[in-house]
Amino acid sequence: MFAEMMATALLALGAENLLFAGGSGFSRALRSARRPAAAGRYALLVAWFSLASALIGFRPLPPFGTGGEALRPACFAAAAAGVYAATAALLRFLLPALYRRVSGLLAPAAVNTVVLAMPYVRRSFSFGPAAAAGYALGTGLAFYLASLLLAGAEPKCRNADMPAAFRGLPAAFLYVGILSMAFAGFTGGRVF
Amino acid sequence: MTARWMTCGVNLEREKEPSLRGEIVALPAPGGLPAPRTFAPLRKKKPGRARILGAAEEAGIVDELDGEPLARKLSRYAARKTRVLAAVCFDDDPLATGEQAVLRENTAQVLAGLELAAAACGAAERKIAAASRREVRRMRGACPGVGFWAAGDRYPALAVLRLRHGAERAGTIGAQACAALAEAAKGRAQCETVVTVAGDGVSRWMNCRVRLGTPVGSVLQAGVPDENPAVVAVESAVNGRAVTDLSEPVGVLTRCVLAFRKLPRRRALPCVGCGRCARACPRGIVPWMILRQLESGAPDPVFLLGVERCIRCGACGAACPSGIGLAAVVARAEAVKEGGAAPCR
Amino acid sequence: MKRNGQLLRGARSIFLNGLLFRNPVLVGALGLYPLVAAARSVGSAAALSLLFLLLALPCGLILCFFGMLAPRWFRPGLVLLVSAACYPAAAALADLLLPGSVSGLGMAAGLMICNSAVYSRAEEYAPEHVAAAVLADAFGCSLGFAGVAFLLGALRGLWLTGSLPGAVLPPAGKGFDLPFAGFLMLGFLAALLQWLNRRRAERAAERLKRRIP
Amino acid sequence: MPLTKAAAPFVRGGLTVAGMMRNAALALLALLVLPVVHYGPRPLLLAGASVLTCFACRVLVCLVRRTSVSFSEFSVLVTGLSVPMLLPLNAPVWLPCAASAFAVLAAREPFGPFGRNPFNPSAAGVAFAALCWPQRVFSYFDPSRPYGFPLFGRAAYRAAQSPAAVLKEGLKPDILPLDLLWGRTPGPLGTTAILVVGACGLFLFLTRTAKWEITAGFLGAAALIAALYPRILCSPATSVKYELLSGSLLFGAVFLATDPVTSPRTFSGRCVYGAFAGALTMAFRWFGTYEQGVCFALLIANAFAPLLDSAVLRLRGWEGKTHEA
Repeated sequence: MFAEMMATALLALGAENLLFAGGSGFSRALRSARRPAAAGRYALLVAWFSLASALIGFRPLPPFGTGGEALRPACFAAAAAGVYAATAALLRFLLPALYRRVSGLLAPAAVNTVVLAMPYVRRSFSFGPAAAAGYALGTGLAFYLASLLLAGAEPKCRNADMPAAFRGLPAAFLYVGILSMAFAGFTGGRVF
Repeated sequence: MTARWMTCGVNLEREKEPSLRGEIVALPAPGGLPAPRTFAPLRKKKPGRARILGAAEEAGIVDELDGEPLARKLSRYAARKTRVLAAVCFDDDPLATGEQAVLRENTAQVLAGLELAAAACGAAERKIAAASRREVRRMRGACPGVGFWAAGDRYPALAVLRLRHGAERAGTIGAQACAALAEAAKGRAQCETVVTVAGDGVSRWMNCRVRLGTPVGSVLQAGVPDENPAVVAVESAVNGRAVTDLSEPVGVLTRCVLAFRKLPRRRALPCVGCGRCARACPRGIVPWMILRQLESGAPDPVFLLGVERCIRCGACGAACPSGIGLAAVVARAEAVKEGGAAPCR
Repeated sequence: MKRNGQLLRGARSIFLNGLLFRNPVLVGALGLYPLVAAARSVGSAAALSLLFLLLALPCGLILCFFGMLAPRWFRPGLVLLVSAACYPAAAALADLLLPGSVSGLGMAAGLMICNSAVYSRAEEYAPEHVAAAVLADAFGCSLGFAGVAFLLGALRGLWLTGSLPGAVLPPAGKGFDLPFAGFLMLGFLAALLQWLNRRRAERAAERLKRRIP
Repeated sequence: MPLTKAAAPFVRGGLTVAGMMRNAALALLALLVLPVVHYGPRPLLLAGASVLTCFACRVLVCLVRRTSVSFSEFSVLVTGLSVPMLLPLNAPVWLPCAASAFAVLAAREPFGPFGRNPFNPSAAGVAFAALCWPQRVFSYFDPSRPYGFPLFGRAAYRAAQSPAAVLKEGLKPDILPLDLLWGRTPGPLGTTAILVVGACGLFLFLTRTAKWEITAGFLGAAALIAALYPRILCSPATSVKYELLSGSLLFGAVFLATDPVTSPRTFSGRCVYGAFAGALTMAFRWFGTYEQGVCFALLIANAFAPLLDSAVLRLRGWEGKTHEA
C-alpha cells in the first residue's frame, strides 16, 4: 500500500510538476520546493488537501456506470478546487503571515492532491475519517520523501562533466525513469 | 569508538634511509652573504624568561615548523599556560629527514635549546617527539631527563601528534629552532638551516647544512641532480611548491629540495566517492562535500563546515585515488566563506 | 494591415515556441504523467492529444476573457473548476470522435483535468494576453504535446509488438508499457531537443557576432 | 633546464581509481572460474559479449560527444562483467548485451563519466532486463545433471526452479547446503557459488576496494528480517540460511552495494545505507513480483545515498556547534 503510494507520489512529482527548471508556470513553486524546508511545508499542505478532499470529495462521487467515469474525476477536481479556495480565503483573512509564507505552494499542492488521489477516484473508495487520515498521512509522507529524493538528485543531474544535451531536465527524466523502474519491481505489471 | 588520531592521515611511501645514511654535510657559504651576526651572550646559568625571549628575538630565530618567530611562539605558549613542550624531531614529509638528522647529530644542542624554551614558556615537562619507536630506543640513552613521544607513520604526523596530545596543553617547536636557541644563548644569530636533498631526480641523497640565503640551485647541485629534472620542489613533497627559479634563496622553511624526473599529475578523474579525503584529514574537514558544494555553484555554508580549520597539510589531495587537487579546493572554499562571496541559497 | 502582419508573425512565433522550442513536455516538464503512463500506442496518443486540445482551448479562452475578473489568489481554484467543468464534455466529445479511446486511457484521462500544461497556460498566460495569442499558444502547445505523444506511442508500439525495423530483440514483455520506459524515452527526446536548442542559440549568437563586428 | 610550475602534491598515496577497478574486475573474473569448470566455455562467451557491448557503447558515446576515447579506468569493464553474473547461463547471448547496453547508454553516460552516475549501472541494466524479459531472466537450467552448453545457439536443458523461486512460493528448497555453497544450484551465473563470492568479498575488503560496513549492514539487516519474519515454516536459523544463501543477495551485498560511486561517503551513512538496502531487498522478496529484488532494492537505496550523506553531515555540524558552544 505504502509502496504504491510512494510510486504514485513519485510519478505525480515527476509527472505533474515540479521537478525542475522549465520556467513555465511552476517555476516559483519549484524553487521553493527544492529547499528541504519548503518541501516539508509543501508535504503538509498536500496532506491537508488530501484529508479535506478525501472527506468531502469522495462522498458525492457519482457511481460508476452511465457517464460516471468521466464525471468522477471532474467532481473530485471541483471538490479540490473548493477546498483550495476555502483554505486560501481562510488563511488570507485569518492568518495573513502564514499565508504569505505558503501562498506560492498552495495552488501546486492542491493540483498535486488531485493527481495523487486519481487512482483512488477511479476505484470506488469511500473513506471513513480514520482511513482518510491514514491516506492523507501516507500521501504527505510519500510526497515528502519523493521530493527529498528529487532534491538529492538535483546535483547529479546538473554536473559539469555530463554531455550538455543531457544537463538538467533530460537527465532528470532519466533519473526518474530509472527510479520508477525500481519501484516497478514491486508490482511487476501495473502501477495502479 | 576509536579516537580520530588513530585513523586519520594517509599512508605515503616513505624513503628516509638514503638521506640519513651519511652525516650532515656543511656546504660552504656562497660569497656575498654577510657574516653571521653576534651579540652579547646570556651570562647566567639559569637565565630568566625575558632574557631568553630577548635572545631569541635578537637572534631572529624562526620556527621551521610554521614560520612563526620563536619569541612570539614562546610567549604565546606562556600565555596559554602550556604544560608540555615538545621538540619536533621528525619530518612530516615522506622524503625529508632534516629534523631527525639534527637530533642525531646535535643532540646536546637540541636538549639545551629545549630546556631554555621550556623555561621561557613555563612548561613543566619536556618531550622529544621522535620519528618512530626505533628512533626513541636509539636516542633514549643520549637524552637524559626528557620524555619521548613517537610520531605515527601516517602523513601529517605532526598534525596527528597535535591532535593526540591536544588535551595535554602541549606546545611544539622545531628541533632546529631548539638548536638555534641554544646557539643564541651563546650570542650567535640564526644563520643556517639543514636541508634534505632527495627525490628521484638526484643521485646523492643527503642532508646538508647551508647558510640562509644560499641559492636553491647550489643546494641541488650538492645532490648531483639529473640532466633535466621536470620539477624541483621545496618545503615538502605533499604540500610544498615547485620552484622555477633556482637562484631563489634558501630560507628556514625550505627544509628540503626535491627533484623529480616526471611530472606528478595523473589525469584527474571525477570524485568516485571513496571518502578517503575525509578520513585523511587531521582537522575533521570533509573535502569531498566541499568539492560537491563548490561544483554546485551555490555552496551551502552548512556543508562548508570547518574549512577555516584547514592547515594546508595536503593529506586529502595525496589520499585521493582520483588525483583531485583537494587542498586547493578547500583553500578556495575558505576564501569563499570568508569573503562572503558565496551566494547563499 | 501592418499591425495584422505583426500580430500574425507574433502568433507564429508563439505557435512555434509551443510546438517545439519551448515544448511544454520536453522543455517545460509539464503534464508528463498521462504521456508517460498512457501513450502506449498511436491510438492512445491520438486520444490524449485530442483531450489536451479540447481542454486547453476552452480553458485558455475562458480564462482569457474572465480571468482578470477573479482576484489573483482565487485564480488557481477557478482554473481547476473550469477545467473540471470542461472535462466531461471534452471526454464525451473525444469518445464520440474516437470511440472507446477515453476509457482505454484509464486513469490518465482523469489526470488531464489537472494536467499542469493546461493548468499553467490557463493560469499564468491566458489572463494576461489577447485572445489571438492565447489561441496560437493553445494550438502550439497542443501540437507540441501531440507530437511527443505520437512519438512516444509509435516508438513504444513498435517495440512492444517487436516490429522494430531490423530488430534482433524479441518483443519486450509488458515491461515496456510501464511508466519508466516513457520517462526514459522522454529523457532522450528532451536531450535531442536541448541539443537542437543549443545549436540554435549558438547559430544565433554567431549571426549576431557577424552582424556587429 | 626548463622547470615546470607543477602544483603539489608531488607524491600520492598508493591507491588509485584504476587500481580499485582492477581489483573489482579481478574479483569478478574469479567468479567465472567455477562455472567454466562446471559447464564449459559458455560463461566466457556471455561475459565477453557483455564486456564488448559495454566498450562498444562507450566508444559510440565518445564518438558522438567528439571526445577522445579513453579507458584509463576500468569501470566499464566492471559494469560489463557484473551484468552477466546476474543473468542465467542459459540466457541467449543478446540478453546480457541488451542489459549492459542499457547500463552504459541510459544509466551511465548521460550523467557524465565514471563517478557521476547516480545509479549503479549494472543494477539498472539487470533491472531493465528483468522488467522487459522476465521469462528469460528468471528461467534457469537444472545443474544437477551434466550438460555441455554449446558456445553459440540454443542449448537443450531441463528447466529448474531456483531456491529463491521456491522460497517465493513459500516452500523449503530441497537442496543440500553443501551444494548451495559450491554453486551447484539453479540461479544466476555468478551468484550461486557462495564460497567464491565470499572469498572475493574478503579480497575486496582487504585491498580496501570495497567497504565492509555496507556489506555487513546489508547482510545483518537481511538476516534480521529473515529471522523475524521467515517466509517458510521453519526455525529462524534455517530461514536465515536459505535467505542469505539463495539468489543474488550475497552477490549484491558484496559487489553491487559496495560500489563507492553510488553509496554514501560517510561511515555512518554507509552503515545505514547497507541496512536499508538489505531491508529493501527482503521487502522485494516478500512483496515484489520477482524472485530477485536486489537490483531494484539497490536502485532505490542509491537514490537515498546523497540524502543519507547530507543528513550525517548536518548532524555532525550540529554536534560541532554544540561542542563549541
